[in-house]
Amino acid sequence: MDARRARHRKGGNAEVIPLPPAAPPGVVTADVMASDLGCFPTTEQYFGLVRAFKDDNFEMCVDLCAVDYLEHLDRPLPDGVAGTRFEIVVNLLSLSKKQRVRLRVQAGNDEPLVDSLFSLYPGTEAMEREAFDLYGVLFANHPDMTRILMPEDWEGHPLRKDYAVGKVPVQFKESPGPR
Amino acid sequence: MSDPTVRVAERLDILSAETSEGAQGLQERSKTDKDELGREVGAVLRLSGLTLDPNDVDYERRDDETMIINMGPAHPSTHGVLRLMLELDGEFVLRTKPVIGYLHTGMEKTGEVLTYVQGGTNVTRMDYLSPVANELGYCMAVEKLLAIEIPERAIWIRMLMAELNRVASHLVWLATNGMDLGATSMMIYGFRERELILAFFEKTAGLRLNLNYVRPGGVAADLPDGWEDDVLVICDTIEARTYEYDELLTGQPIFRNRMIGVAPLLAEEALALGLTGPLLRSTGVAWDLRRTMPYLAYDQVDFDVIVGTYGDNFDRYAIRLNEIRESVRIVRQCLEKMPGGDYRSQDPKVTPPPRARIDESMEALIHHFKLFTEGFHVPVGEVYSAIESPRGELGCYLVSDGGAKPYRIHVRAPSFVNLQAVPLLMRGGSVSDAITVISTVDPIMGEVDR
Amino acid sequence: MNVDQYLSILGLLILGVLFASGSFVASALLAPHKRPTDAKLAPYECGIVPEIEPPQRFPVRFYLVAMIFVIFDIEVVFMYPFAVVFRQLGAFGLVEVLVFSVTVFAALLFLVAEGALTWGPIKHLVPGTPSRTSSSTILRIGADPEKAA
Amino acid sequence: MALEDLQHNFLTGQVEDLVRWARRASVWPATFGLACCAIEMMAAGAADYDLARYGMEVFRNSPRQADLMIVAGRVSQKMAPVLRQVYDQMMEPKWVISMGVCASTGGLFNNYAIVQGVDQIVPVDVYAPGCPPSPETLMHAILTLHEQIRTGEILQRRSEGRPTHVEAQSNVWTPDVPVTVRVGTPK
Repeated sequence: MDARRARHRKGGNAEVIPLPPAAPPGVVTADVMASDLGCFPTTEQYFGLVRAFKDDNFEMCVDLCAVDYLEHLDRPLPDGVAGTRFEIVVNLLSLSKKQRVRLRVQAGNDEPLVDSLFSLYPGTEAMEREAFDLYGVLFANHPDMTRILMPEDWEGHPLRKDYAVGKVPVQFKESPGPR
Repeated sequence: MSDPTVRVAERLDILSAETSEGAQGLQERSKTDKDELGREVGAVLRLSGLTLDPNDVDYERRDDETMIINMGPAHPSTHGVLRLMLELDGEFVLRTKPVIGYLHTGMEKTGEVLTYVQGGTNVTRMDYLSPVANELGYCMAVEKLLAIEIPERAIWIRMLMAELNRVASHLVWLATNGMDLGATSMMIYGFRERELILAFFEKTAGLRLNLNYVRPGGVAADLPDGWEDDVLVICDTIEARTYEYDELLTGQPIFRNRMIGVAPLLAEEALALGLTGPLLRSTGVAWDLRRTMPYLAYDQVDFDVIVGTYGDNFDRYAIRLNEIRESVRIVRQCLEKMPGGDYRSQDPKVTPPPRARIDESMEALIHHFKLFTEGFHVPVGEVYSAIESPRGELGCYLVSDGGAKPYRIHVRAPSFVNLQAVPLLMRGGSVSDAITVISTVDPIMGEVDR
Repeated sequence: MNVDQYLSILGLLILGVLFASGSFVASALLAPHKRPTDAKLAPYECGIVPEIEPPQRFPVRFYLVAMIFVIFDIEVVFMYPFAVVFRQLGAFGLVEVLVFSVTVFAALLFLVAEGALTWGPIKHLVPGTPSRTSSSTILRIGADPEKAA
Repeated sequence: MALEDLQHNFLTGQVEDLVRWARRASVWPATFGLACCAIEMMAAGAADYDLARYGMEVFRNSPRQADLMIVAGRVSQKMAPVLRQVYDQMMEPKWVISMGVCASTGGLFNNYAIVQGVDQIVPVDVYAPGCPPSPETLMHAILTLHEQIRTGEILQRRSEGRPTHVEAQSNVWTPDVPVTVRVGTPK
């Protein structure tokens, strides 16, 4: 099965689409699964690249989520990209060209800071608040950087890998207490 | 000794401290900065920049003229535990801020603890009105990572169940929307039709809700024999009943006054906010993943994408009503074109062997044991697969580190993003319009809070 | 001055007093002795314990609606004595009361003209065409590709 | 002489039965639909499985007019104080049905976000198993509640002897119910 046929079966278009002309220089791209283009911008190139995509009529930012690679700092990444613990994954969609692009930004190890996409796509406001709430990733000039899902006085960010699942031991055998 | 079950506090503010969410809630105007105030008022970025037309956002309004009130978690018409903090000027809504998280179940954390085989049960409880859509999004992501082919019959069974689930979800929407507007008889009709579909689900998958029927590699069980006439009965009854609902609701003056022209939405605003599904299609943008990025076998099935013009509540109602008819049309075509063959991929690494063979062959026993204790291993990689759920684009972003458990599972919930249109749609309308806005945006809190 | 004319009013008065005091006595007797807790005294705000005291100032629209009620209330009060003797007054009484109610109605017309009852939402609504049905404003885009884009 | 000071003797025997029978036949539930169980509760309230036959045809939305709280769905940490507040604002006598395994024991989600069992927050009368319990199971739970009401005490609903919440186990974080409802954050 030639690569083009394999790529198509993974849901993307036949070939990998090129970067938009206005993209900042030096953005590393790779053939990422099930999307037409995978980019690995650094935190500096991040905002410029997303604006370039927006001008290249990628009308909608579909999804933004954080991933915590605590145990896999040495995961397979295209050369020239240093894998850090936190990673922000942004999914852009162009309705007119029917293409999807996925950006993976390395957001740093203990104090992840990325600038917010609110001024480009207002729809990302809640997603960024969720990424902050569950992972502790800070977003520069975000209008309302507060928790969204957890109660206000909750300490810690639950979805981090070093946060316990919080399982309560379940008594199956003859349980001493009433329950 | 005070009665242990009665919660007394010397001062009321101790009690109120427990339920107040501080910074997440709506603050007085003096305490909120311009950007957040613009967001709460519902100003949305247009291509020409953040349009905060000055007369629309009145900063100098003093706090004692308006009243901040909770349309809180335990409210009959917020469709679940959504808490809306509204700033009211008499009857009219000036600012809204949805406070969510009251149904946060930590499903993405539990998803990382369960194996791929068990993941379906966790994901299916997210959008509890269309469980098949959740499982389908999750299983397609896993299959893309595994790069396995699923048999033809499984594809068509999945399409049949997904469309029946879309009809059931839209029927519940019609029911609760009718009840929100006072047409309580619509509630009874909606749930009566839905029982037909749930009976069929119970017959095929064994459960009415949260089916866990779509599994990585195909479908849990084959369709029960005699399913053709069940589905035929469902299609005919529901098709006929949609014209009854049309008659019941569309001509009704109260329904028309509360739905026509209320909460209009522009295509530009919808795209900027990332809305998908009936909300986006009501503004005239013809974007339906089943048509534009076909998955399963939607390209071999003939159906129409329903698109609105004004983007107001009435359009969203008309879209959902006609989508029921389209889905029934798809179900009829699935009925005719349902291929034979096995319903689950025969790859022993993914599908457990049939029960009978376990006693005969040792190898089948090993496969069975390994699959159900440790689960199958998925190669390293990450994938994002999206399907069209009744509420919009439901995406599943899966990162696997080669183990039997997903390293990271993130579900892009359409309701979570569509909920951001609520401040924009409610701005300036009365509280009764606010009720219809929540109903037509149709957020499902299980999916919003995950 | 024959008393029996006022006997019925006296009876009504006594009944009123009995009913009012009766309910107090019954509740004192039958109600549970527990003092209502703080939570029960707090207003119900969908499960949230209210922290911000609602402002005392209400928008002026509600005051105007109260004014309309007062107009009709006064009108009815003056109708009572008329109703008692309207048979003796004959046609003259009827004309008199009609004139009176027309003048009171003028006050209502003025208030409605001033827009006391038109509370239309701030945001103007899209003027929908009246004949909209559930399939008139929607577009069906079939499978043919050029229309779907 | 209030209802609770009734001496259980021959004279007042019939009055108690009458009061209990009346209460049993017209228990109005407060809509406390949280998650998937709420959809099954609505399906139970709709035409096919009609709850109106038990005198529960109308789901009261404000706790002031409700006798029974059906906790239908998983209770998250953020929802716990709200649930407790609505429970406190319900009128006496009140009952609680914990519908579904998520409400009864935290069910499938044994993690930081879900209160493992709603009886850590409010005293529960009947637990309905199932995920989600089908409308028949909910009706079975309602009938057992009716039995409890018919044979139970008129007002002393919570006798001191019956523990209503989990005793403090040393090694496990336990919510100190019932005054501060916010359960601790596990590490």
